[in-house]
Amino acid sequence: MSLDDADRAIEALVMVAEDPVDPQLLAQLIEIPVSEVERRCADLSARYEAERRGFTLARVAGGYRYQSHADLAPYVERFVIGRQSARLSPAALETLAIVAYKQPISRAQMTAIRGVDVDGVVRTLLHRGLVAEVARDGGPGQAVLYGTTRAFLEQLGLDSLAELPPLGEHVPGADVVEALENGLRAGDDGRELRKTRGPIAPPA
Amino acid sequence: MSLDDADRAIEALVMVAEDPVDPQLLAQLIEIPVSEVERRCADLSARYEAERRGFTLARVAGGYRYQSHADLAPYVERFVIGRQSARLSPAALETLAIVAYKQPISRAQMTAIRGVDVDGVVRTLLHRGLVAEVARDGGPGQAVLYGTTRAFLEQLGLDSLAELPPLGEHVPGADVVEALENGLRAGDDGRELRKTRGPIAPPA
Amino acid sequence: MATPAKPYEVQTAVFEGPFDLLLHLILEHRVELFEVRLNDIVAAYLAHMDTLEHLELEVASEFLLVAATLVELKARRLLPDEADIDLDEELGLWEERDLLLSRLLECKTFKDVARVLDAHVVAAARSSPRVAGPDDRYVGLVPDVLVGIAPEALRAAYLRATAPKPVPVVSVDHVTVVRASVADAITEVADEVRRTGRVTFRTLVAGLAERVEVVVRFLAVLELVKAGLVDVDQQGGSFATILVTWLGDGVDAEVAPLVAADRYDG
Repeated sequence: MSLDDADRAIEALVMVAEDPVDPQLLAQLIEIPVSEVERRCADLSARYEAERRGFTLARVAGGYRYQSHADLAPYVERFVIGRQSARLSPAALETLAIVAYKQPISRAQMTAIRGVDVDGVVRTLLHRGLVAEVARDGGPGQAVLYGTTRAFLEQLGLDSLAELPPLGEHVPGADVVEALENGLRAGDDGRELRKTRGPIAPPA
Repeated sequence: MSLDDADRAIEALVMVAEDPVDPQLLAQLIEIPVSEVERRCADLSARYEAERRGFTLARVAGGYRYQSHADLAPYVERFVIGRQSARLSPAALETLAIVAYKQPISRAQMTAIRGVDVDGVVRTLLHRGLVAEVARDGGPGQAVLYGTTRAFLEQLGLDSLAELPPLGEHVPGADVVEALENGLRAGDDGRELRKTRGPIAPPA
Repeated sequence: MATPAKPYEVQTAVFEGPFDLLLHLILEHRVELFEVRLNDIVAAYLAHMDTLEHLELEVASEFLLVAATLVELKARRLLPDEADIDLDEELGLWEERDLLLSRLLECKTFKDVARVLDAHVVAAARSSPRVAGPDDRYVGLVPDVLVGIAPEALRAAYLRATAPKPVPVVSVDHVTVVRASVADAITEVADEVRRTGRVTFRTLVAGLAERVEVVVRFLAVLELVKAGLVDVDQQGGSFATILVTWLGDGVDAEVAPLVAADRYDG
């Protein structure tokens, strides 16, 4: 089961790359079509898995990279101490989720959704390189608009934003909606809540 | 010809390492004798060669590392040259300037000064041979401290760091740096730097 | 935020903001909002403030937001009790309630999806990427990227990197309006009560068009009570006249810290 030159070139190039390698670039360097790069990478990845290699060829953030196999986390975690970032707080995760689904988005818009000031957590996310300024609002304030970064995709192990779980699947169920409606009911005089809209729509 | 757990752990650990991995360290992490590490690495290396992999497991000064197979140098050269733009990005230049004036300095300190994560930029500077590890912090984390290299001086046309333009007495911002650094160092005051190498190490 | 602020506590549960608190009360305790006794929460707030060695400003101002939200909601319940119900106001009330409902649902959606993202992060963290790059054979290929860069440019880059970063400007929205105006209201209320010695709450809010402004004045009075600068008295139960009496000695210095505290923007 020997490898041909194109496979070997893919292995060599991904091995020397510091970031995920764009399949377009691999195609250009090896002079084969992108579709062939994709197929060969899928084959190599399956083969490593079948051979029970300690590493995998993963598709992350739009490119290919070698990474340690998840099975070996107990060994690797002891070794890369300090390289792995600390867990994000629930507040930071919620804000990150808002940026991921609503980007580009201003701080004021994040604050409006969370109901609390987000300056501190946005600073944390910027510091971690998970979000970045991506644009400025055209309005009078020229508010900075934020979006997620490639590091965000890498930390979540996603190939692209399209792989984010659909927001629609996480809209609260009928029971939660009902509980909230009851909670906000006027109370004593039997007035009923007139519904004017359903659950919030998933992002376009 | 499936791999056992020790082989897989070696593959995973060497794959994620930034520098060649000392067989002593591998032995310690996997809890097998050093001689067994050496034997397993030799076997893995021979097997990669037999399978005509695009990478090799090389024994270099300091330990084991994965590298691209010598056969594939033409691809790797094109990749390395094509990947670099001829100019440093503004972020890379700022980070380089911080290292130049504040060395020895840790990544965490650079991050504190720049306000954004510097890992990617530092990697770029390392690979271009402009900065290098020069010491380790004496604290519990043993943070790597970076300094500029001889190549840095040569490219700038300087004989020594003393020839860097002085920042001046009344530079606004220096106090800001101090404040940031003090903030970062709060809690471990008085710790001394344990130097392991001279201030300007040539690229390895 | 260098060190995480100690979150504010109401009855052992930890809430991160008004939406967090409301979601908790409604979804986990199945509380009808109008049954929540604001009194209890204010008492817990004041007791908590007493135990703090120094005021955790970000947390304190978030709590004011919780209180403001609750007061506003309770006020909605109370207002229609008056004999003549303004149809426009009644419709507006429904709209505001629907708006709050949709905001709570949106907030809850992101809370849930954040947990899914966290699971992704945890799973992805089990694998570490290779970052080593090409070996030393290829270092020579790297072009001399510093050629053409004068040492002066390096100095300039250093100064740029260490210059104080501009403070980001957050444009004003519904929530920050409330926060900003409590500080102003403290000053205004303190001036008025000090000038007159004793005044009814109704007088303090006379001429205010927006309900939220009334709420903010009320919060300002609470702050002044907490600081011991005014006393309130209400004879005759709910809806009776509230009298606000000045207890301070007439210097601005007493009010200034309250105002500064609320203006703080962590």
